[in-house]
Amino acid sequence: MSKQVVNGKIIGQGEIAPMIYKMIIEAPEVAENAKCGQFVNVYPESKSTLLPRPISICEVGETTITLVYGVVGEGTKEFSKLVTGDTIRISSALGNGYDVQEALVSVLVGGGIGVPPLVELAKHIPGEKIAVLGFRDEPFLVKELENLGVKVYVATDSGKVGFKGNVIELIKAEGIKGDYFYSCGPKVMLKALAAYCAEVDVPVQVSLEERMGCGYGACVGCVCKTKANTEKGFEHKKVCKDGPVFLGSEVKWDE
Amino acid sequence: MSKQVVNGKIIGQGEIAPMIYKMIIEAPEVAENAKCGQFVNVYPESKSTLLPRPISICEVGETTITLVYGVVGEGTKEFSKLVTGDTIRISSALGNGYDVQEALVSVLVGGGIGVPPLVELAKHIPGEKIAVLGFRDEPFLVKELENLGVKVYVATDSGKVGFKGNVIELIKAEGIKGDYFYSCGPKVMLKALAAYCAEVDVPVQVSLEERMGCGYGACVGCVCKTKANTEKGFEHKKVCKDGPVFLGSEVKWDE
Amino acid sequence: MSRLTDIDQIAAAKGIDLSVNLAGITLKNPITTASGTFSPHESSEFYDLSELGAMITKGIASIPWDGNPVPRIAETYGGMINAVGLQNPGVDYYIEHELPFARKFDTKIIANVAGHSITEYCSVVERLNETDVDMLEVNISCPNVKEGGIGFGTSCDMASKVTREVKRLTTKPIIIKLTPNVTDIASIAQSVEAEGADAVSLINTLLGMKIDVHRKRPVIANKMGGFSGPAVKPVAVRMVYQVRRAVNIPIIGLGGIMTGEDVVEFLMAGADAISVGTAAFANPTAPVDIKRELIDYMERYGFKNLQEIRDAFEG
Amino acid sequence: MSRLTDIDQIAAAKGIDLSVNLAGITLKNPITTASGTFSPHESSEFYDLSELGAMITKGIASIPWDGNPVPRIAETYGGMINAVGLQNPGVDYYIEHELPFARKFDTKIIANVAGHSITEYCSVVERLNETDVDMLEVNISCPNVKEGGIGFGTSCDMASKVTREVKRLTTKPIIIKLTPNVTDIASIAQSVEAEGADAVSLINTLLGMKIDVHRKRPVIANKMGGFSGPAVKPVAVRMVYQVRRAVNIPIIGLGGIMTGEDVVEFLMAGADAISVGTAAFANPTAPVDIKRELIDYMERYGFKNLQEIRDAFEG
Ligand SMILES: Cc1cc2nc3c(=O)[nH]c(=O)nc-3n(C[C@H](O)[C@H](O)[C@H](O)COP(=O)(O)OP(=O)(O)OC[C@H]3O[C@@H](n4cnc5c(N)ncnc54)[C@H](O)[C@@H]3O)c2cc1C
Ligand SMILES: Cc1cc2nc3c(=O)[nH]c(=O)nc-3n(C[C@H](O)[C@H](O)[C@H](O)COP(=O)(O)OP(=O)(O)OC[C@H]3O[C@@H](n4cnc5c(N)ncnc54)[C@H](O)[C@@H]3O)c2cc1C
Ligand SMILES: Cc1cc2nc3c(=O)[nH]c(=O)nc-3n(C[C@H](O)[C@H](O)[C@H](O)COP(=O)(O)O)c2cc1C
Ligand SMILES: Cc1cc2nc3c(=O)[nH]c(=O)nc-3n(C[C@H](O)[C@H](O)[C@H](O)COP(=O)(O)O)c2cc1C
Ligand code: FES
Ligand code: FES
Repeated sequence: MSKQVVNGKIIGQGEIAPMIYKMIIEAPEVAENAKCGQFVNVYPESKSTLLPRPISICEVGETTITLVYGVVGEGTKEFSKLVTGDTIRISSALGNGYDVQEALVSVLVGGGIGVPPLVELAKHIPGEKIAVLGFRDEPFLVKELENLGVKVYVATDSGKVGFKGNVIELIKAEGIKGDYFYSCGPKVMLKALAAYCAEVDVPVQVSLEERMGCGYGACVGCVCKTKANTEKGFEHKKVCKDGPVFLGSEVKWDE
Repeated sequence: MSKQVVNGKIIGQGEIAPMIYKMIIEAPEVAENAKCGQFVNVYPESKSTLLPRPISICEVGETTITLVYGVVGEGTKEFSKLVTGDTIRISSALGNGYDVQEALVSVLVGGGIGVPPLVELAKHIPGEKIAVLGFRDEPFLVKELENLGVKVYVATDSGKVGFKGNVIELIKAEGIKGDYFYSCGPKVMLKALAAYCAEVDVPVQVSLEERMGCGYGACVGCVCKTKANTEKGFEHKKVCKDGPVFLGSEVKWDE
Repeated sequence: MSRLTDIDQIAAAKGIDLSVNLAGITLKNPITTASGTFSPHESSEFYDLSELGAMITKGIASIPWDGNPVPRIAETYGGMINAVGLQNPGVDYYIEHELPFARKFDTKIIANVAGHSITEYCSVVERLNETDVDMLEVNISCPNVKEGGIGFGTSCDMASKVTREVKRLTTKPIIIKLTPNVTDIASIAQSVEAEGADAVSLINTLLGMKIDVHRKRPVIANKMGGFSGPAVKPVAVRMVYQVRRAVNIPIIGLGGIMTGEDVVEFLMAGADAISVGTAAFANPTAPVDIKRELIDYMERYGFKNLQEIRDAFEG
Repeated sequence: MSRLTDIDQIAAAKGIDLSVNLAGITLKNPITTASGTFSPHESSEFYDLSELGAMITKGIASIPWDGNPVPRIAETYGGMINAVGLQNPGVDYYIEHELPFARKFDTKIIANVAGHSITEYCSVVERLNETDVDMLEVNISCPNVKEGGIGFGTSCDMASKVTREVKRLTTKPIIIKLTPNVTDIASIAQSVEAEGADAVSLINTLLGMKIDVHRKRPVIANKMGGFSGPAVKPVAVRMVYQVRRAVNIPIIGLGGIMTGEDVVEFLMAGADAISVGTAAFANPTAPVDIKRELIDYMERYGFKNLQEIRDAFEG
């Protein structure tokens, strides 16, 4: 019984950008075993929203974890209403996180609510670190990354802040280079990045999202296709258990 | 559009006996038209509890109504957690209340969570007033009735307070007499009281309970049988709309 | 009598047309009231019935029915069970005492027909044919009364037969209301279409049961009852989708509609109009609130009429 | 291997016997895991699998199945829809890699059998017959894969046929898992009983659909999927009640069980044992929490064994 669901205690919550919340949860049992790139299942109290909400771990403290999430539906709306002192049901850290590599220059590419896991990741990466972050309108977690010595480039769809365009365009425009890439964000972005990295022949680890049932590997609801020596040339891997981080080169993107 | 559902504002709530709560709600539109013996539908916020909870009006103020309710399930549990300043969805006052009669001595018989409507009723009754109240263990609303000049007799099942036994036994034991009876409480009590009143030939108005769908007369879910000149000797009347108060003599109790 | 209601004015101001043609009858909007969950007098105390596309009445039988013993109602997780047993005062009473009141409002009237036998269905249809109700909805599905239709709605043969017989007796459009408690709803829909049904409505209630583990008996006196409310919506949407692909006649979709977006879900699945049922218990003004939300949705996505919503669906 | 688990000790201390005899196999308690919602390795990370009466495996086919494209999961009001499509690594992989791990726990193993055809069902049963799994549950009902059984579970003839064929091939008790998407579940249950089924389990998922009104397409790639969770419980309880009155073989009841009191509801309706499915997504330790709640209930009402619960039911 290495895993559990605990009642974490909220020790801080605030809106860090429009509809983006940062929540700090006291949960020693979770913090103890949490690694960058892993996620926790957050369980809504409401009985009409049955399924857990997977949220990446943004930062790990001694006895705390920090989550940063966008309010997009019923579940995240419920979470956003909680205040300091309330409890929240969360699981142990789940999935395989990023596999941190030695590199001279590492590039962290994040899109929107895919940015959060890059913060904890940045703490563990050796060498020079560059982050390229894309947002619709309003950036967040930029300061947190800069404080960790990361050089941050920002792109927004609207051009409101930073470069107007997407992260791939920004990477090309700025001629950003690195010998290892890590990423998290929307699938279209990850796919384009994986193609770009293949082109420039640099490895990339991508953190995928998929709709989940159980969130811990029991239901086979959350699969992605990875290349394999099977008849059809792929196999289904569980995002929650075998991922969420995969090598860009092992994912079959065409689906 | 004489009726509506409003967001009442809770201006006070407290536990007045174990698991029995009194809630005072600021809702001028409701208070304005509320009569003794009517009830309001209280709508839980939780989406898993769809149906309204009918609760009798215990007291009517200028712009407020007071409800007294027992915590028995999901809905009433939710209500009990609300605090001053919260809003609560309630309907206009519904149903036909007590039809107050001239009498020298009126007897108000209440059982458990059937006691609350008797408080507002007592305010409108002329002449001498006696209340006979039955509880499992712990009486409530006794002071409120006494303050209205009502002579109160209490019975408890456990004998913890007052007479040990039920209200009918207490009425007989104390030789309580009156020329008009009003009652609210569990069906077994009402049935026994109606039989007793028939025996001593005194009229009684009883407030019935039944499981409701809509609570406003649309679904025909909440019927009771009343005597009628039909083939089978009864007709179904809606407790929420035609009641909840009926004459003891018109109800077909054998069901 | 014809005037713009409050919400119709909002729609008009936004250039949104909510109207729908249902078997030759034009409804001002797709919102109707599910049979048995609406009562003109009582509901009109909460909102202006002229806001409705149509009102669908409680089940009407040839003679008064007593209905079932109480308790008739149970609450379940996101839903409810009812076993009212089609209590109703009979068609003569309806025509004399209820129809005149309903006619005061600027909306269509769809009379829901109940029966224990084909003869009973027929006699109600004959009586209503003489009135000015706009359409008839024949309930071949209520699971509450053993003889109350369950046999008709669960076999293609019996469903065809009822349709055939009632069609003979009236020139008013006939809607057949289907039960979801079947293996293959599409083929039942095809059977009634083949016999000339002008529309179908679905779903009626699922057959459900709840046991009170403290009192150690079924919550409902009748043991089983009709299960409705938001809990059943996924079944209803699926069935509307299946039936849309099986027949060409219009569909009135219902089952668990609580919001304007739920209406959109049914329209995309293939419904022409919808009914609001159990939602009106959780919120007496649900039909008008839902209508307003539907307009909000259409404004947000720039839809000018209902057909645009249906056309936008990919699936 | 046989030892008292934490909760078994609690039951023993209270003099409560949770055991149940299921077609000759004794389960320590009535709590099993619904097929497809449980995985021995992953679930054992959250609780001691020896607490279970039995574990029921994911559907096992004769060869590996890829399952459906994603998204496979949608959430609904108090429920969910899945279209996993019976992804599984095949019976050989199961026997070699998964069964040995499962055997480490002190509980029975019920293997759930999937197939596109009678031949496929038979070949899985033949292979599993050679192993030490305790019982076989044949899923004739999964609605996700067109050829994956829907035809078998919805007709008495086909259900009989599958039962007859698999019964020939094994001495292990056969449980037939029934689909709720039928007009008359009692007659399907009678058909499989007549062919020698040792038990039935019900319900599998209802066929459901959800449409994303913002993306304007079905939420699930496969469009429709299996609808489960607390929302469906009233249908499940009703069907268990109906089947209990139609057959004499044991019933495993499931569909929306979230609490110990839900278990009691199924026992009173007529189930011999139960399975916990979707609840394990909302709470990974649901099976053990539910077991504890069942004991609490029994203590509160003075029940010493499960039969007393069933006997207390009036209805
Ligand atoms: C491994 C992983 C890590 C994630 N990390 C973060 C994070 O750090 N910050 C953040 O803001 N979001 C993150 N997400 C997305 C987040 O899980 C969804 O935004 C959230 O579940 C939406 O829940 P809701 O109730 O507000 O929305 P609803 O739309 O009401 O949710 C309904 C259902 O859909 C599921 N769902 C909805 N959107 C998504 C999605 N994009 N991916 C997977 N399931 C979804 C929900 O879990 C739920 O079952 C992550 C997703 C995954 C898979
Ligand atoms: C006209 C009328 C007046 C009432 N006045 C009061 C009052 O003043 N104070 C008070 O404490 N209680 C009163 N009750 C009873 C009260 O409505 C129920 O106790 C309450 O609805 C229970 O809700 P729950 O969610 O806590 O319980 P649950 O058991 O979870 O409720 C489940 C469902 O059963 C219904 N229900 C449960 N118990 C009853 C009941 N006894 N009568 C009718 N429906 C029920 C609920 O409305 C709901 O639909 C009254 C009932 C009626 C019909
Ligand atoms: C209390 C109640 C009574 C009903 N009575 C009828 C009826 O008389 N005739 C009928 O065709 N359907 C009847 N129904 C079924 C509804 O019209 C509707 O088909 C069903 O409730 C599903 O819709 P909903 O989930 O929106 O309620 C009744 C439903 C309820 C809840
Ligand atoms: C994700 C998922 C996968 C399932 N896979 C199977 C399966 O492989 N075989 C099977 O017989 N039933 C399968 N089922 C059905 C469940 O075993 C169960 O019958 C159904 O979910 C109802 O129970 P519940 O409401 O408690 O979940 C699956 C259900 C879910 C939710
Ligand atoms: S969500 Fe269940 S296996 Fe990933
Ligand atoms: S509760 Fe609907 S008519 Fe009384």
